[in-house]
Amino acid sequence: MTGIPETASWREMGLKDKEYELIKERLGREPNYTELGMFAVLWSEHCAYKHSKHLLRTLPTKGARVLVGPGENAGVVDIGDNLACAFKIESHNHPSAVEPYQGAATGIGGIVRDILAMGARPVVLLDSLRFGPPDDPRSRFLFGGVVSGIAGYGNCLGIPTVGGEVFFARPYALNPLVNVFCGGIMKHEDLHKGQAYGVGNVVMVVGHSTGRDGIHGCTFASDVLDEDSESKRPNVQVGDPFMEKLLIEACLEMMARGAVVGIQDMGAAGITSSCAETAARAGTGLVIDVGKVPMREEGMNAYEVMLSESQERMLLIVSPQKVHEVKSIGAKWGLNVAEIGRVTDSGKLQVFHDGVEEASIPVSLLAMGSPEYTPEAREPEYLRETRELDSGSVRAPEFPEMKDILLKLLGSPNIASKEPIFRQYDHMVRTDTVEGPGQGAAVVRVKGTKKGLVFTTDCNGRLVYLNPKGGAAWAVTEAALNVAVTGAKPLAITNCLNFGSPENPEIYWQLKEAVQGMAEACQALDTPVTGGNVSLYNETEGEAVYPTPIVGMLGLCEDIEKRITPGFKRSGDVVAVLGKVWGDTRSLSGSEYLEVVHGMVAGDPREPDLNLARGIIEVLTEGARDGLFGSAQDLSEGGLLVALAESCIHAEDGATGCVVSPKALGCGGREDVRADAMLFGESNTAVVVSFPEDVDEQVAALCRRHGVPLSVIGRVDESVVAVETCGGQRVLEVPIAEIAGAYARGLETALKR
Amino acid sequence: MKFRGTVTIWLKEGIFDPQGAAVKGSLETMGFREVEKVRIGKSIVISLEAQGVEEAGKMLEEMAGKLLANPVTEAYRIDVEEEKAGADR
Amino acid sequence: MKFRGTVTIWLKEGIFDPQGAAVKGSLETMGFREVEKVRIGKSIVISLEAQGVEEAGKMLEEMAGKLLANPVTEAYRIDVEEEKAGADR
Amino acid sequence: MRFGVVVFPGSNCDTDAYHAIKDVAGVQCEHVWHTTTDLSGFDAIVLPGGFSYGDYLRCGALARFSPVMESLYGFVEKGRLVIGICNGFQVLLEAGLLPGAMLANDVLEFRCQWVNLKVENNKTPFTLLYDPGEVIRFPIAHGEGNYYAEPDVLDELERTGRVVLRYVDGSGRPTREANPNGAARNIAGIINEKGNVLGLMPHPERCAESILGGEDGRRVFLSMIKSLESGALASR
Ligand SMILES: Nc1ncnc2c1ncn2[C@@H]1O[C@H](COP(=O)(O)OP(=O)(O)O)[C@@H](O)[C@H]1O
Ligand SMILES: [Mg+2]
Repeated sequence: MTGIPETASWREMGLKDKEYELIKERLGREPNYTELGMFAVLWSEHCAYKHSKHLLRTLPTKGARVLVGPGENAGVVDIGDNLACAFKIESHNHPSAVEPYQGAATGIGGIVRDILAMGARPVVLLDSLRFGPPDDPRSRFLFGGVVSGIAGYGNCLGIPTVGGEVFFARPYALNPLVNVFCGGIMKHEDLHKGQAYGVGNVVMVVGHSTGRDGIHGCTFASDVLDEDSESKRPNVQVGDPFMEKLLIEACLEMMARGAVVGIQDMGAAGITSSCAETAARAGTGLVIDVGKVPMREEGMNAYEVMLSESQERMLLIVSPQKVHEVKSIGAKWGLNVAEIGRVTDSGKLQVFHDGVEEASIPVSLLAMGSPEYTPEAREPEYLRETRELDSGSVRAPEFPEMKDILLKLLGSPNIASKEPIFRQYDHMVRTDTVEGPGQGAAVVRVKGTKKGLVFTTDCNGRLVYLNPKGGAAWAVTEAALNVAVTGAKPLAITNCLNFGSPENPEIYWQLKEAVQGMAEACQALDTPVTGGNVSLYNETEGEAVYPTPIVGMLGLCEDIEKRITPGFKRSGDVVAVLGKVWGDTRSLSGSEYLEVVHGMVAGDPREPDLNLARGIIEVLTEGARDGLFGSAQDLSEGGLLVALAESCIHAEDGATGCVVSPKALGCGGREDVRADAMLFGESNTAVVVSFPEDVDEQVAALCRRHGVPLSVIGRVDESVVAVETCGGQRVLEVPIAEIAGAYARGLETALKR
Repeated sequence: MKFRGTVTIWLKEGIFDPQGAAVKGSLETMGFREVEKVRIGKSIVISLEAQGVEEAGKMLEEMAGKLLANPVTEAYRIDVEEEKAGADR
Repeated sequence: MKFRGTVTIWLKEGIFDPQGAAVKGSLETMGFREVEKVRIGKSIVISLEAQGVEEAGKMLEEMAGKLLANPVTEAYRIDVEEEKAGADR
Repeated sequence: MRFGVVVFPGSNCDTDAYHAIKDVAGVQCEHVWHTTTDLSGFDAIVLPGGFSYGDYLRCGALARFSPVMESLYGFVEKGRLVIGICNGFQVLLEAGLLPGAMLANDVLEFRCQWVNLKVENNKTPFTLLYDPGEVIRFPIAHGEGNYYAEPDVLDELERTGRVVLRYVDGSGRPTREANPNGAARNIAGIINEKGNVLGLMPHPERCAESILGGEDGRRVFLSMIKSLESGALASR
């Protein structure tokens, strides 16, 4: 063994003193330098989930359709017809904060390999992004780099980026969030796992050569950003999408020929984690020879090879008889394929270099032995202030002001059209994108069936900040309603928990509450969690991001021809609300309206009414099956009036307006109802639908059956959005041209300011 | 006086250059086996007005440091020369 | 002997270079009003083995003519120098 | 009748073209690996979209040196049909089968969106099912679709009716706003002198079925089939 650890090197590598002691104790000796490096990366927060594992265990993970739950590279859900969908979301926040283009690009690369590792062909990407305000130059730089990085990588792969979200708020200025989602399709029998079974089987690496890039990337991802972060240059990994494309095709071909026993992507912590995890899952050991790994730089030592995070590499476990076939497929695609070791029954990961044993560690200790922490949790101070949203402090605007407010909201970068982003993404390649980005959840057909898969990512961090438990439940509910408004059934979720430092009791409390809220909502909506990712330490100098538990949801549309879209269809159709719009001051809590118009981030958002949400989902899916609805759009940022405006913007010609009177929502007689809250309030479990008058009774019956309040509020009309009071007096009228203009130009205008 | 500055930008040593690697691969398939390494960078030619070569250099340095190169991944070199009237590539 | 060739490629005069124009615009917003023109090209550095500087030059000429530059839109220049051992940017 | 869709390692619209030809247009179609040197069994060849060899240097630059391109020259000589879509168009330009070159989009961004196109010439084997001057909608998806050629080359293309498709607004005018990438004279697609090689940036295979938002693209493939059936080319 070479290399004696210097006294403080474990600290530099990010290990705590206690952890170092634990390693010594469990190993029965001092680890050498290479071994220490291997522990440091695998026991990092990013790989080991030290602060979150016990919380994640509380999430519901079982369901009739779940074929593979958390623990593998991605979750897999049955979609019928002997087909399955693998999907997962992953963060690349820290790398993107330092080098936005490559950070985002390699994020795409990583999540795609996770899906590939399950044996699925990756078929969709979504991106969920958070930045500081667009008028801040640094935020603009990060935004531009991230979006072009996603475009640069994803477009080359030929995987359409069909949706996503972006939200701008001050707390993300120094810590942008870049979460990327990938979904893939496979036949049931194509399912593969990251397991190193079969003593004597061959361990192979396929794809790129290994360089010195990204050493300790995941330790970096588990640290707070500081002034030094910019100089953490060795952590910058450069993506090579063409290589990734070759890797996808080659691996799919190898798996299709039955040549692969186990497969795992090399993401964070490279060869070390892929070897340790595959062996640990199978209860085997591995012996590998570092010298056999194709290297792109000379003189690399075992430490560097084991910890490199060079991109576009996969680890394969192959039976000896199939090695030749694997190599010839690799050659066909012009890829390096190297035999680097064997599966053993030692239970250890043994690493040799030039005949010298450089490391020998029990895989269970490496992959599963890290300590778990349950830090102190304390309700944050700030909540005492923010919860007190005094209705008196929010001046109620008069109706004549409402027009400007509506246009301001539609032009707010958080609500305005995201076309400046998604027009840079190839969202049509593969010719399955039936509903692409721009108007709601993405709907992707499954060729050869009548089915469509529906994908969305959602989370409003501002709501989570003000009410972590309720806000996380909202993220699930919003995703489910986004799926349901297409007429599809929500099936399951993946999540990415983006928080500050868990060592801060207030942040830890946010995390704990959010996980609980997510668990309750997933339970109630029957959408189990099949996997995800945790990204902590998203903070700089004590300034943490909004707690942002992003939900990526998969839904299933049984008949794609019967899908519902958000745009109004025919003039004269009835406009109605399914669910409940509160219309009181509390529903303004955390709203876009409150921030954009009143400059406040305050209030105590209500938790979603999960029972009601369940009912609404039933109504929408049944209604879609029976072809009742012309359109459906859920209420989110901007509330009821923005939802109506969006249904107009996305409408068919001749149906681009509506006249509504919110009296039917109960304004008459209730004192706590105020017009701005009715029109712009957000924490409402509600959906705007339209339908032809002649199915009125059917819709009403359907809603009664599921206990969902139905309030008819108006009609689809030619080309204005108009509001009438209880007395029938027209108090607000905005021409659709102005609405569409504000919505179309909002983001670009904000970015140019 | 008019100057022509050339800011040449490469990826820092140690950062993988997939573009260069791809071009090396194609040169090899075309039969150029003598090629050992290819790195691809940018060459930015800026014509500008300045008092003298020093001032021009200082301005270019600032442009490169602040805008043209990404300090996280790229290194650069600056060359300045006086622009001869009419000379143009 | 080892040589280092640099093939510098620009868009031909007369072809609009939107990237150059965009960079010029940003430099102006940054306050550099003295900038008259910006053109952005590629700089391809190729390390290769050859008998002498002439052979190296000929090979580079062929690479540039056949692959590296597109004759319809691009012009190029080739510089060759002997590679000093150990010298590396 | 057999169509072949060339597969370069980085092609990514190959399966889309295959689907449009085989499943939508309903004729025989096969994938043709880029190392293939024998194209004799095919009546028409598609060079699909994607990033043929990563396109790190220039789009299509490396694909030109692939073995399949050698045989493609002979295929074109014989008067068989070749259509290059998006990256395939770029490959045809680099290979000299069509005149001109592609520059980066003047917006300096990749653009994926629907565009309006005017069929400037419907007397080609690729457009014979369109009306003259018809305005159709196709998607585009590219970062380098800014077509460039010397003015005299452009004049010659115009004069000989070889500008087949042009970016236009809804009422058929080739305005600046309707041009998504800065292409010279709003050119979206051109044909060779002989009339058997078409290159176009927009993607007909992405709009061959109504569920994808439009089916204007289907007639490109149906035109090719019709012209092959009528043997118009064989008799040339
Ligand atoms: N970063 C992004 N990438 C791709 N598509 C996006 C992005 N941001 C928003 N979109 C798309 O824009 C539309 C509107 O987004 P959003 O307002 O978040 O919708 P919703 O309220 O339905 O969740 C959706 O179709 C979404 O997929
Ligand atoms: Mg949303």
